[in-house]
Amino acid sequence: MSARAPRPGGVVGTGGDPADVRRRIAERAAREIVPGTVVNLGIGVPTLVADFVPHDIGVIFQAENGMLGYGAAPPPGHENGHLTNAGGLPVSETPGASYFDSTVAFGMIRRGRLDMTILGALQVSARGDLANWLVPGRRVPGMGGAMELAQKARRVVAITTHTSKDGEPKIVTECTLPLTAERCVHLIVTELAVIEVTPEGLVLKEVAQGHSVNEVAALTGAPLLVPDPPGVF
Amino acid sequence: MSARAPRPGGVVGTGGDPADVRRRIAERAAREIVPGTVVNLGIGVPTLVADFVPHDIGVIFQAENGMLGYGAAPPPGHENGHLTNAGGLPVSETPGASYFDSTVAFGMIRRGRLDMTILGALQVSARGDLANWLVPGRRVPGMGGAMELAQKARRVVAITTHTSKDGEPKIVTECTLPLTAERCVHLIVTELAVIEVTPEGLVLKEVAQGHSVNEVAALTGAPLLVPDPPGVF
Amino acid sequence: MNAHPPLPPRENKVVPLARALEFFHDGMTLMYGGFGGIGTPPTLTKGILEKGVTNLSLIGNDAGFPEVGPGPLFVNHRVRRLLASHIGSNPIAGDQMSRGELEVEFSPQGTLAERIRAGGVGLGGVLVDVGLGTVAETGKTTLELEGRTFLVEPALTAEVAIVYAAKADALGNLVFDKTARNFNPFVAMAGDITIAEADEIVPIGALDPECIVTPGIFVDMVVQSEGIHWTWVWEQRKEQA
Amino acid sequence: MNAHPPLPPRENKVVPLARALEFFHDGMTLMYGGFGGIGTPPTLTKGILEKGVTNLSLIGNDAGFPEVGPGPLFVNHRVRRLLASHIGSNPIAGDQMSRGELEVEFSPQGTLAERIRAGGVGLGGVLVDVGLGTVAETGKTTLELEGRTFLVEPALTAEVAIVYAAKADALGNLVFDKTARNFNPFVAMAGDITIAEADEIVPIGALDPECIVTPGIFVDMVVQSEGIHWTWVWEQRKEQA
Repeated sequence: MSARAPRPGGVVGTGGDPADVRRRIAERAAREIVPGTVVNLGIGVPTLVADFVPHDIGVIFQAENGMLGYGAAPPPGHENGHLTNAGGLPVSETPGASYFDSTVAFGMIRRGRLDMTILGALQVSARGDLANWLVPGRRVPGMGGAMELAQKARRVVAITTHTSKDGEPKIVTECTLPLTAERCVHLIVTELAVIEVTPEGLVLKEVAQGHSVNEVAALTGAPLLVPDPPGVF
Repeated sequence: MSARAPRPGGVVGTGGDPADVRRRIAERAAREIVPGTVVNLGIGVPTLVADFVPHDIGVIFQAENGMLGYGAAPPPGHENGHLTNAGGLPVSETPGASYFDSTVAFGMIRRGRLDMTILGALQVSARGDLANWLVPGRRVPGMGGAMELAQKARRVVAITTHTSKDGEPKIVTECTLPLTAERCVHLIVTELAVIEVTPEGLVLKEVAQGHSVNEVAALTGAPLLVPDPPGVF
Repeated sequence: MNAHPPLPPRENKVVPLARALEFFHDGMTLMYGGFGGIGTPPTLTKGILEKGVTNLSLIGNDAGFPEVGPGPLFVNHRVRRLLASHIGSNPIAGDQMSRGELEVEFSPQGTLAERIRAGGVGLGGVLVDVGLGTVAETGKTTLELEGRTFLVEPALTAEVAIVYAAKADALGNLVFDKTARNFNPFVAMAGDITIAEADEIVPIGALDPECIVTPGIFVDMVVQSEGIHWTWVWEQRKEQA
Repeated sequence: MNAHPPLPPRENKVVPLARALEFFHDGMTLMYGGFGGIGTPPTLTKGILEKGVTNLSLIGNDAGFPEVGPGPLFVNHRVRRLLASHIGSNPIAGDQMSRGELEVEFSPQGTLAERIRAGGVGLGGVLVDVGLGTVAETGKTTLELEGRTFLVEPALTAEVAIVYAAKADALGNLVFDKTARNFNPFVAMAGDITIAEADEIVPIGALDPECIVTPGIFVDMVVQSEGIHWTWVWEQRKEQA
């Protein structure tokens, strides 16, 4: 491996339709899900991940509004206003599902019974700090359940576009936005790269097809350790 | 009213078969139960109180092992080992009953949703302190749920024989046994008397038929305020 | 607890909406069940709005959507203060907050849930390590216990709590519907007075005692729901599409 | 968490008793559901006894009766330490305590329940005002919060927790039977490893999702119960009469 210094600025965007970028990120993140595990998908793009997980591998989806074992969105016209994920989108019930209140839902999370969460990110730092809930002066939605998920799930996958709309790196040496949780992210998945957070620093595990290590490094705001050669996805 | 000084020692016992004494206490205590209220009966003699409460006055019995709305003991041979009160004695289910875990049972109690509890006593002090769980060096059963019930029920009725087997007063100026809760008892019912705990002190509300005010005062280890005349039960 | 109108007898807690609305007044502390508007009692919320109650201090998971759940209380400027985990789905509440018209305190969702439950079961508070090293620490007391650091999170109660049940009986026993359960069971415990709105009021004994989620002892009044009067967000999106 | 034998896969947690017994060892911390023996898993308790596990540190509501619930573990001198709310129904445990053979810590019942639940839901502890002014204060940290005094009651967990369910499915979802529920639902959350014994193991999907009390995520193994092998105390009294 060799360390590459971050290059400030970087090329804007990575091309491609935003919906396509989201789809590519969700598809790659879905491959992180281990059969037979319990997973919570954050609100927003992480919700799309469910579409790429095979139905027959025994993954149990948990929602912090109080459900274990939700399934795919029902066909149009069959939605139930009282059967949704934490993002308020209609879901269905799978065999073995259960309903409970939100103290129990977060009890599972804080107790460490959740194998994985996939969360959206505004920034991820080189040591795995996550910022995903607040842009001071611009966007103050509140943290919702993100702090519990980020701090307590056994494995945290942060997904994000590699840079902001303005081309600013979202993977940075130090987060400048208020944190969701410290040292919590294990893996970062973007449309360009899969990056692992290790005690030694960020390791570039995979680069998206059609993109180069140099391109990824240029768009990353923190040093990257690069195996020779990294994988391709 | 006139205050009567306690007389140390006092006459031993009050005569009568112990089972009959218990029955008399339970019968009088039952009359304290207000129709349409939620009541928890402590373990031991308080359990007998239920036998004297009419079934049609809408009283709901709560048990800290996790039941609201239990009813009378089933006929012999119809007991269910998984349907008991907190003392482990078989009970039955009334319409509208519910089962829950003990955190919810004590949630009801601590939140002040219990209208009344009837508890056995080892000692009650002039200001309503209750000792009912520990005799150092002799009997160390543990407090069970008594501290929550004594401290948090809206009304606490302490029932006890007026004196110990050795003739020692159980109603005293200061408890010498470890407390269950401070200033918690509202009313004391014994086989001899009904005594109210007031900010001014203990008030002798009623004397048992066939017994005198002087007799009660002699067996009581704290000053009694006596209305002229007290009631009879 | 403040003085309030008389409560119905414990053996029949079913009251008309108008009677329940007597318990709402300007400046009160009000707690509500629901998560993104799902599980927030629609008829009680509409009644509070129509009665003109204002200057409310609210505690709930979120501010709903502008037309969904508690949302209209914000849109119609009835809220002075909110304690919630997020308001992202109600941009009007966000605007009011930015303009200083609405005072908002954020709490991590699971911490908020436990604080409400703690109030509901008569605890003083809970010790939580979620949010250490973040702004969630701000203004909080910390405590060292067995070598670890925790935030002291005080219990929450409210003058009145409102919840939305699928079924209720006259004793106040409640069951909920699927993920509309969410915050409702512990909010039901945390009201000094708790009012449940139910889609269906069933005879005493009709609910399975093993499946009752909220025992009636926590509930002071039950009103018949008139059902959801808003369009769910995913239906709105479909209409727009 | 200590090293332990491998757990069964999440999609089928049903194991033979012998496999579950691999998780019990001398000197371990063990938590059990039940209240006066009612709701304490009989087959697992018997298995622990027969395996010869000793020097146990137990957490539970009480010590059962000598022949009922956890009682035989005391009678057979397998317990070194107990945290409970009372032991009045097991005089043999009381004698062992008096002789200094058994270390006992008492906690008010509701406080004990909340401490176990706090461990089960990943809190650090709870603030309680029950027991202020009594010996329950002894050795406890107090904390002033919003003008009131509370005891700081630390959360409790255990290496293994055992519970007794009426029905279980292979995912570990549980329902309980009447007042045998008592301590079981929160004990089920507080084990680093939780083993449920069930009277009936039903197919996945057979339990009503609205009525499941313990979601399977908290349960690591399920064993088939062989049923109650003791005589209930009220039956003993009848036999003696």
